[in-house]
Amino acid sequence: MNKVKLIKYSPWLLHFNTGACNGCDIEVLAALTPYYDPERFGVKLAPNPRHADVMVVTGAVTKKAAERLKRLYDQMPPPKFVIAVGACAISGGIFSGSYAVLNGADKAVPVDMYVPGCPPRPEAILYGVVKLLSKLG
Amino acid sequence: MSLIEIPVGPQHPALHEPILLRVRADGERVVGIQVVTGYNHRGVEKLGERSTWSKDVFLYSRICGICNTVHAQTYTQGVEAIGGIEVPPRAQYLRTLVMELERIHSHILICAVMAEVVGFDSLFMLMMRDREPVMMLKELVTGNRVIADYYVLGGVRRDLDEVKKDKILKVLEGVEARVKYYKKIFMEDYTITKRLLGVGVIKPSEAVAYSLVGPTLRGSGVKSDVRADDPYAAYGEIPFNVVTYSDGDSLSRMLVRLDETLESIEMIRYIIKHLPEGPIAPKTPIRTLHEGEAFSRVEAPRGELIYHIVSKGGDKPYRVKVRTPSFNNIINGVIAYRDARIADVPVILTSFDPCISCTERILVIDERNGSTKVLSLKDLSRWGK
Amino acid sequence: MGLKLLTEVLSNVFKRASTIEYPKQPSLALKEHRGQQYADLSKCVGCSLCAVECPSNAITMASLPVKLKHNPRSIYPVIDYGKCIFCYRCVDVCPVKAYVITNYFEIASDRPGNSSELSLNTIPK
Amino acid sequence: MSKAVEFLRSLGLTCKEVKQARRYVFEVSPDKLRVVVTGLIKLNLNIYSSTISVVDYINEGVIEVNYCLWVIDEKLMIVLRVRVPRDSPKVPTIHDIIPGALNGELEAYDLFGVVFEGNDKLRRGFLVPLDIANQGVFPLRKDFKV
Repeated sequence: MNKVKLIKYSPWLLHFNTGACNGCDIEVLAALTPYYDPERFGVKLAPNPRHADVMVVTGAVTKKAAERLKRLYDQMPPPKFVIAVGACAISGGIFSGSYAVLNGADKAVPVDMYVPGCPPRPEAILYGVVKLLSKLG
Repeated sequence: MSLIEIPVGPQHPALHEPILLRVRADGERVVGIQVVTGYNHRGVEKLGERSTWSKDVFLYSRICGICNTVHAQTYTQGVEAIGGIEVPPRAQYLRTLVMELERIHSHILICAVMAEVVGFDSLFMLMMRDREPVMMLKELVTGNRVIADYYVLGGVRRDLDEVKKDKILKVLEGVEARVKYYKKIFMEDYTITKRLLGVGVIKPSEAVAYSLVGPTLRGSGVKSDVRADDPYAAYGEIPFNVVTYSDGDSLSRMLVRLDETLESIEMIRYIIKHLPEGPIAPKTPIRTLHEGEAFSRVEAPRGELIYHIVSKGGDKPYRVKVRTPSFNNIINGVIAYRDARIADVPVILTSFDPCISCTERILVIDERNGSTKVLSLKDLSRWGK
Repeated sequence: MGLKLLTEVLSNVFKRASTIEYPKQPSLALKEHRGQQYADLSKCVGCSLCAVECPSNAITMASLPVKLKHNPRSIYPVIDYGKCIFCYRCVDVCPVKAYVITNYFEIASDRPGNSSELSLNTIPK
Repeated sequence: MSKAVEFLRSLGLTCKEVKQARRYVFEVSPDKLRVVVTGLIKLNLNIYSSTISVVDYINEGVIEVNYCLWVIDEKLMIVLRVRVPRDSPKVPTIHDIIPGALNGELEAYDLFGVVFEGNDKLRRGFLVPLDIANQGVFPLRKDFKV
């Protein structure tokens, strides 16, 4: 069976904060709690990059965190996907143009799904995850 | 016996924030901690100098997502002090209302995270469930769950009507009952007291000397609260108590937060009952300012937040210095790790309510023994549970 | 303590689950939520104030494909939703109240989108 | 009148007028700073270091270091203002008198290049990204261009 299809049934998320204001982080955290309960879709937070299938990147990617981001991405086993959550992770948002920021996660790793918002609602994050899964076929 | 160095972070399943703690351990005992941050440095202060006064309200809100309205309050309050701008009383009360809503959700959040760190996952889930109604209230009043963007220079952006007032009072009743229940759990439950009682003790004299602020300082029995000592917004007119606990350990820091949540609920009831009538924002937007400077202080959920704003006239700030409470608490708080065991390190860190995005700064070494041989355990993920 | 715990457990067993089955059920977003916003071109006069005042520089002025009488410069604002921080500053500063505000948030996609299609649909026929 | 302000006046320092209540700004010369801070701490008024704020006045060629101290017992803020030349900004450290001033000193060194003499923990590149720190420039100075 196709490996990508297997992920579809139970994707494990790895959450990495690359210099966010915490707004997106607490919304990602809220999206994992009883009100939204993504375990209905088999979505679970992975304790280790080596177990993860989908990386959720939040925050303006700072130059220092970008090295870590690349390292974490390399540690994930293929097939792997990246979701950029929030304006900062997509393009740097309000922090674009700063001396310490890379202006978007796609400058460091390939991104498969963009979730706009500042911060996006937990439902919007779930919608992004579900849309990514349905795209996998 | 050789020392072992254990890196914790920057990606860590319990702490959703990029911070690296280099823990030096002699067996189970911690002999030194190195806090490495800077993963979150975004150069906000430089960005603010390029933008205009009115746009900067939105930039400084985004220094920290959890305490965003207090950042906006500190900034606007400083600018209003320089410009001599009068804020209508209704706007002052509405600002206070949103700040207290934020304090409630922030304190419930960190208590939930603490429950997760000590391994009490069902309590974490319950607290996160009961935090959602507060987020809904924030959305009702301001338009967004987390980042409120409620401020303009000289006022606020949305008004409150009778329907919303009733809704706030109704929801808060439920929240109050739950917070009282959680306070009881934190005081009585074996799982929690076993992990928190007597862990990470800071004496009052040390807490002052090391410049700790907020619930960390009040957890050591020092009565210092910007809301009471240096009133801003509508705090001068609203009655409330400053909560202190004298033990100085992780448990008293958490209990200060739970008690403050109950105080905040009372304050919101008072605000809604005594909300003055009148306009909520100035008729003409404020764009330029004359020369001057201001030291603006606000009690954020994590402690004293201070801005130093320098204006040289015109439509742009000359310098805005931001000092966030976590910057003091995390970096100077290394004294609390003395003779702790490795498993206590995340507990102590969480009891400071660390907000790394606020801190976004530097490195400190606190080392007693000279290191003999440093081993590096690279991969450590399920740690502290 | 034991009895209290038991009542807590029992009440939670018989309570309705607090989970909202989100993609099947409608979300909890209130009408106050600051969602997707776009310019209504039947009102917009192309003054560019929103582009100047945007804190994150997410708005660019693009040229209109058709001539409109009330829009002498023939330009309209396009919001890059990848950069937009949904602060509604553009809505506030607009002198002719041309912005349409919604609480719609399901805008995740595999490339950052913008508001040009939504705005162009509002051109009066 | 508060004890802390009276003590500073007795040292011959003058208070600068500020619009806000509870703020007292005193200008101090760098060589007298340690004496003033030690004297303040000896008053036993529960003083903590709120922040160290640095402002770069490029036109005057001056860097201004503001030590903001909050007096818990008297509920007022004392700002000690030290002005040093911009090309060699050197002030004595106070982190051995007030341990809580350490983070402010480290930050001021990394972002502005203010050298706190006697503080051996100062180092570059922990806050500022390494590519900028290695150029030997300080990002919050006014002549730094993004």
